[in-house]
Amino acid sequence: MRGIEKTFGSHQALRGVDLDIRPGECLGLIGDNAAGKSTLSKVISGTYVPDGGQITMDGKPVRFATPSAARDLHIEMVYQDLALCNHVDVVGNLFLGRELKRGPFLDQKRMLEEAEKMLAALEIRIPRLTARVEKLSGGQRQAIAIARAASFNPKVLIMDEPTSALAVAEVEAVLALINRVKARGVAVVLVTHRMQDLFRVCDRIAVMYEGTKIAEREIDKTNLQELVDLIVGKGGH
Amino acid sequence: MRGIEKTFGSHQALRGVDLDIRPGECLGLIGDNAAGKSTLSKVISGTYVPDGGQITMDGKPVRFATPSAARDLHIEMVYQDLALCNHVDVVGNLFLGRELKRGPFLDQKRMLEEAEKMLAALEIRIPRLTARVEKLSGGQRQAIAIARAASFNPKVLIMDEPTSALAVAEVEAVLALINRVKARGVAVVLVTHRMQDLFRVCDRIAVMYEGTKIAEREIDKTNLQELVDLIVGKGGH
Amino acid sequence: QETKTLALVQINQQALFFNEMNRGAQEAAEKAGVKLVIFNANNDSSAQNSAVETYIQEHVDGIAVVAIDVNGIMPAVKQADAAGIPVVAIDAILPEGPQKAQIGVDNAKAGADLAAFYGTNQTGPSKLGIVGALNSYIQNVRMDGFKEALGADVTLADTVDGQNIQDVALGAAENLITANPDLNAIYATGEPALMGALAAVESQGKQSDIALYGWDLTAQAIDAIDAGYLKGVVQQDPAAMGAAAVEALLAISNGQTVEPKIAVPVTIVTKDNVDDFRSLFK
Amino acid sequence: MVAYTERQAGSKLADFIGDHAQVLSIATFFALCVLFFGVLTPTFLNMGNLLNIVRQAAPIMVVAVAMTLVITTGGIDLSVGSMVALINATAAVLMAMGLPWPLAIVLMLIMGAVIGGIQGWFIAYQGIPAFIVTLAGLSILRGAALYLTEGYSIPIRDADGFFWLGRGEIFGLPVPALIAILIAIAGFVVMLRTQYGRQVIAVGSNMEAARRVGMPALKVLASVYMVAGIACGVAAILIAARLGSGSSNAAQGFELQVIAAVVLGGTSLLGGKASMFGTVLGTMTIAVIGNGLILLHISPFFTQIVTGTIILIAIWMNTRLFERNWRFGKRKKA
Amino acid sequence: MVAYTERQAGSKLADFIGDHAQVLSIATFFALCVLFFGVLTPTFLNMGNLLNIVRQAAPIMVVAVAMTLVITTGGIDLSVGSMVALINATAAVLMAMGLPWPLAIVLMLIMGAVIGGIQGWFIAYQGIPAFIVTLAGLSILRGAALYLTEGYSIPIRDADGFFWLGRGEIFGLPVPALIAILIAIAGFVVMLRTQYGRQVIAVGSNMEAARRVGMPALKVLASVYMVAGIACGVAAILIAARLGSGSSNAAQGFELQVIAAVVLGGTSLLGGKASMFGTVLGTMTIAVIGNGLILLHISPFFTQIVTGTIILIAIWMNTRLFERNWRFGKRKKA
Ligand SMILES: Nc1ncnc2c1ncn2[C@@H]1O[C@H](COP(=O)(O)OP(=O)(O)OP(=O)(O)O)[C@@H](O)[C@H]1O
Ligand SMILES: Nc1ncnc2c1ncn2[C@@H]1O[C@H](COP(=O)(O)OP(=O)(O)OP(=O)(O)O)[C@@H](O)[C@H]1O
Ligand SMILES: [Mg+2]
Ligand SMILES: [Mg+2]
Repeated sequence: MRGIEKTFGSHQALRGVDLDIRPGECLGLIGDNAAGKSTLSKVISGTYVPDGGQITMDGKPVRFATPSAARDLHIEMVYQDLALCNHVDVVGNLFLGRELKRGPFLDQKRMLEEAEKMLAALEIRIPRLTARVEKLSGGQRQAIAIARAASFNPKVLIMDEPTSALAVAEVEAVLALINRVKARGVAVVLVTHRMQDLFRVCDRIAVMYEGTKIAEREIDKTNLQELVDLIVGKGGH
Repeated sequence: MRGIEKTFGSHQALRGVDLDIRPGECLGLIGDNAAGKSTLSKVISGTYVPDGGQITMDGKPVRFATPSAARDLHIEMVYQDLALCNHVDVVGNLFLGRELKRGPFLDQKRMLEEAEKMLAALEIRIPRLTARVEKLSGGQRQAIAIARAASFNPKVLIMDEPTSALAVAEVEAVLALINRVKARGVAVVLVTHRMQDLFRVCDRIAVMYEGTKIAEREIDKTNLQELVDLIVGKGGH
Repeated sequence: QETKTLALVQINQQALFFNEMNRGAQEAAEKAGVKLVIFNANNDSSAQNSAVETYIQEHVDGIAVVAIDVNGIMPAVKQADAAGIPVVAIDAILPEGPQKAQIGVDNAKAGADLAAFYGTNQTGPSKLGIVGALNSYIQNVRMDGFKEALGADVTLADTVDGQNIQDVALGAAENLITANPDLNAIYATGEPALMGALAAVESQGKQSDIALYGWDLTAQAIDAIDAGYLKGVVQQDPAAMGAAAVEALLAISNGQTVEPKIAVPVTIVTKDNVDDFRSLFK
Repeated sequence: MVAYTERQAGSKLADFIGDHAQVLSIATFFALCVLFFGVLTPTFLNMGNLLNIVRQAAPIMVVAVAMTLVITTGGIDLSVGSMVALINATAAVLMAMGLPWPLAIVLMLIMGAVIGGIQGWFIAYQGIPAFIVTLAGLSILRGAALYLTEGYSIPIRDADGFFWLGRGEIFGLPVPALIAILIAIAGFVVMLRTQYGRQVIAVGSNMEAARRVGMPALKVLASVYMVAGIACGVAAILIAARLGSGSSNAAQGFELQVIAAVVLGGTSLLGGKASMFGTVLGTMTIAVIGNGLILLHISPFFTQIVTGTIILIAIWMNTRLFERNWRFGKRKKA
Repeated sequence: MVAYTERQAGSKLADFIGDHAQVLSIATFFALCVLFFGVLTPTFLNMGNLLNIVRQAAPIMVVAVAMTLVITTGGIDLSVGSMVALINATAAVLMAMGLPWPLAIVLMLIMGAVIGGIQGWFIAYQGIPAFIVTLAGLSILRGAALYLTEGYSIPIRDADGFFWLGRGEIFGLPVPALIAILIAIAGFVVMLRTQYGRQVIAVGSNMEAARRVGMPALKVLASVYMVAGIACGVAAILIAARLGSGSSNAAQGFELQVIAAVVLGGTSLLGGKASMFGTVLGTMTIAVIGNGLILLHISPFFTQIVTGTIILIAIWMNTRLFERNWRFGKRKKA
């Protein structure tokens, strides 16, 4: 990705960002609040169309006009606001947009079975899979969003603060999941404010500041203090 | 608080919880996802009316039928879903429910000045205080919710995962804020999944599990590992 | 000299009656070489006043109104008169005022006439149902005029409200028929009501049991007269009303005087004279 | 210390009732209405009268089924009455000009689809609120119908097959009722068992989420108005066949009846929550009330008042039952 | 390495235009309409005609101002037309029975407040959707008016002070227009400068948040319908005074005109976003179109079609301009 720009009204959310994402590698994306992390990840997943810049994939320039175009290229994303349908049940949300069908009808039995497997991998307890999502707690909802993105063999998996509402054990499960998919050759982008998580799963870290990328570090050539300094603007040596 | 119960439909969210909150002390409330932490804090702040149990304050039994009754007793809360009005500007949200007035009209100039002071204390950067809240990033929104609850001399301050979307520096500011208000004699309840924060500000920790409180610890008599074990259900010696 | 402009303020255009009136007025205006503008109020009474006020600003040479609210239109009529613009009323009878002429049918009397015809036609005691349009002043007058002139051997079963909408009238008439299995006559106070009543009698297969009476011919009504179960229809001549209004306004604006009451006769169309009207609905 | 215990699973029955509170509520209300009128008027439960009711309800039911989809997306279609009038009038004009009736039927359906599609395009692709687009439609389409017929009610003659659709019977059941029932069943299946139904719910629940998971959200949004247009075509056929004429005066206030039926059935105007079965019950309730009041010989001046009040009571019941969470006697608030 | 730079602050002008896009859009459209009719018909810009327009627009404006509050809470009031008719008819009946007109006026206002209050109670405290409550109100109130007058129109006589309210002038300005302007200004101040206005916006934006910060959310929600009721009382006075009669047929289709005016002005049907000034412009636009089309001698068959189309175009302009984010030539999509 080269020179990505995005402006909302009078506000320049992204001011030319370059970013490389490599298969089998986890890229940590960090930065202060309102630095533009979410906006950048939404550009990658096709939710926003950038005002300027170019995205290249496997050497070919691509343009995502819609998220479904990105999904067709196996780019999956966990949104910060989760993007769940409150009125649809847990199973329905997991399969949202790629319902299993038998003939013209939905195959609800198979979806239920698969859903149980998907959630088991994340060690999340949800008593009734046919309950509507609106009734679940914040952490449960987040787990569903993660399960949805991770379960369909993504090539690129973008997670925007996936662990913010999760309890300790679930966070462990998510980190394990990231390491697992990485081993399968998936490129992971992890947006997070939890520094300690970065060192457990990431290989490279990009730091954003006010709509620009100001630094990129290999994980073994940096440390917590340096990253914190970079975020708040004391870096830039 | 004694024997608090709350049931949603067929689901027992709280199954009899006892909790003591003391002035000048920070109580950490932790637990697995869906353990009932948010529900419990909403009961304290008057948002939910409990099905059973009793709340006593300064020796007198109290009943909050509405959040405004609780607010009159100086109980303030930062909600997990923030409870901001998207269409109202930053200043308006900070003063929501207790607008400053000059005669019959709103005193917008004074509110703007005060708002700047309130936000400065949290070290959050918001370019335009008259912008609508819907245009801000997740972290900025969370900071506004915190500023709102903390700025009106609460006696009890309940914070439901206040730091989940904040960047490192802002988290520090919030922790500092908690220590500051504690010193003023405010009782703080902090719901969080970030264990390391607990040890920096809390005096006591209550652990919830599936709608009950299963343990309570003084901070200096416990350690991270014990808490994690308690949360996932391996405690209960 | 400029060509004169006349204005016609109409109630709505959903009934043939009003459209025929418009056509008659239009033709008369063309013949006289004047311009006619028509306003359709869509059943909104204050829109009629607004239209009259607007025409006053335009200094038209005469205004004809078919009032929705006969009292409510009077301020506008007075205003027009004060501005020196003659006003004539068509169909709906205005209260005492400065309007120059009242053109049209005496709905109460025509209702009574139809009731008299009903009396001669309906031998023996009869049970009557009415399909009305309670939101229409004129149709309420027709209903009351008819009811008052009914003979003593007529029992009034029910009145239902067709709201001046065909399909509503159809449902209401069907329910009227099922509610009163021994019903043997229906009176419909306007075109939508009659259309609904006709379809209801057919759908219930009651052609041989129920005699229909009503207002305003349509093609279906003629078919039903031929089939025999529609006994009598009051047919007004709305085109003549429109033409009479235009002629009266022109006469007044040329300084002549006109009769304060210009009656346009009605005919009760029955099996015997229906052939005269067939050509209207080809 | 304290033993770890899991929460008990809630009662299945309570969950079921909680999930279906709205349908149960309107079903109860419907049953009460039938009982009430059945006891008070001897004619009400006559076979003939009952068939009348279903025949009268058919056009509303057909459009209400489609309207359920529209409202589930969080939209509304105020133009259905005008659309029925215009399609109805056009068909009568064309048939009067000699178009054979089967062709006319096809044309009516296409016309509905096109008009609905245009409205849907404005709503989905131009982002104009549905309320406004269809409010403009209400005015434009009725105006077009007026223009077309010039107020004449145009007779449809010599089309027995066509009339059969509105007046005929199969095994003693009125044809329009059969058509309406088939469409209601189709609506039920589509809503609950197909991907399209799922998409409609998702769009109504969270449009942005639907878009993000790659659903053709805008297309789905536009399509429901097209479906509503086709349903209006069917309703126009039924009404024209029953009245034997086409008129710009047809189906006035139809939209409000249809919307009332859908909401009575428990579909939420905020979108995301649909109940096809509730819609059917809602339609029948309105039809039964209209019929029953006439059978009770209520003064016609009262009918509007009574109808409005009854609907309000039904919804009130609906809302209260739903809110109560069905806790079997236990009160919600301490 | 990379130097740290802050984002530039956005242009103040762009922000201003972005925040007020809707009002600017309807203002432009209004100006275009005035220009168009002014050029095409000589009478349009006559002082007399212009005063006519404001007089005619007065009842709509009064209710539209109140409706802006209602719609800002995310609700809607479909019953305003029927309410005006009922209040109007009741007043005429009472005055015909000898009630002096000042007392009648007080009574009309109280009646509006009571009816609106009852509807508000159902909506706020019983949680029934506003659409449904006021739809039932539409039917019940119109029915009551019909029952009261039995379909006849009732003249108001010998009440010159009363008529003055509808027809009089002060310094050459029509009294109803003055009343409407005063109410619009009051609405503007209340909405933007008082705590009540802030509460209305908060309730519309996030009801639950408003409740949590201790606002009397339900009371506020109920109150807007009461305000709408009072506004209907004022509108009924203006209409009765202008027509000199009370009739159950008054104000047919009034609700749709009022809602169209409010939405045209940029108030969002989803709630939370209000524009009082836009409402005034929206009302005037609708009034100007109605007047202009008469002056243009458009065939009456076309007026409905044309009016609907114009409104659709205005809203379309409104939506598109708003969406564009006013970026001065720079295109949004790459
Ligand atoms: N839809 C939008 N309209 C207008 N401004 C927006 C929009 N989305 C984001 N912004 C602005 O863009 C900037 C970057 O926002 P973004 O959500 O990308 O931040 P972030 O880095 O994800 O922050 P956080 O850590 O708080 O989630 C913010 O200043 C925000 O106000
Ligand atoms: N309004 C509601 N209706 C029905 N069930 C609810 C409602 N609110 C919460 N619950 C249920 O109550 C349980 C406790 O939820 P709560 O939000 O208190 O959990 P939590 O401890 O805050 O979890 P998290 O850490 O994920 O925020 C969950 O199982 C949830 O499904
Ligand atoms: Mg973010
Ligand atoms: Mg929680």
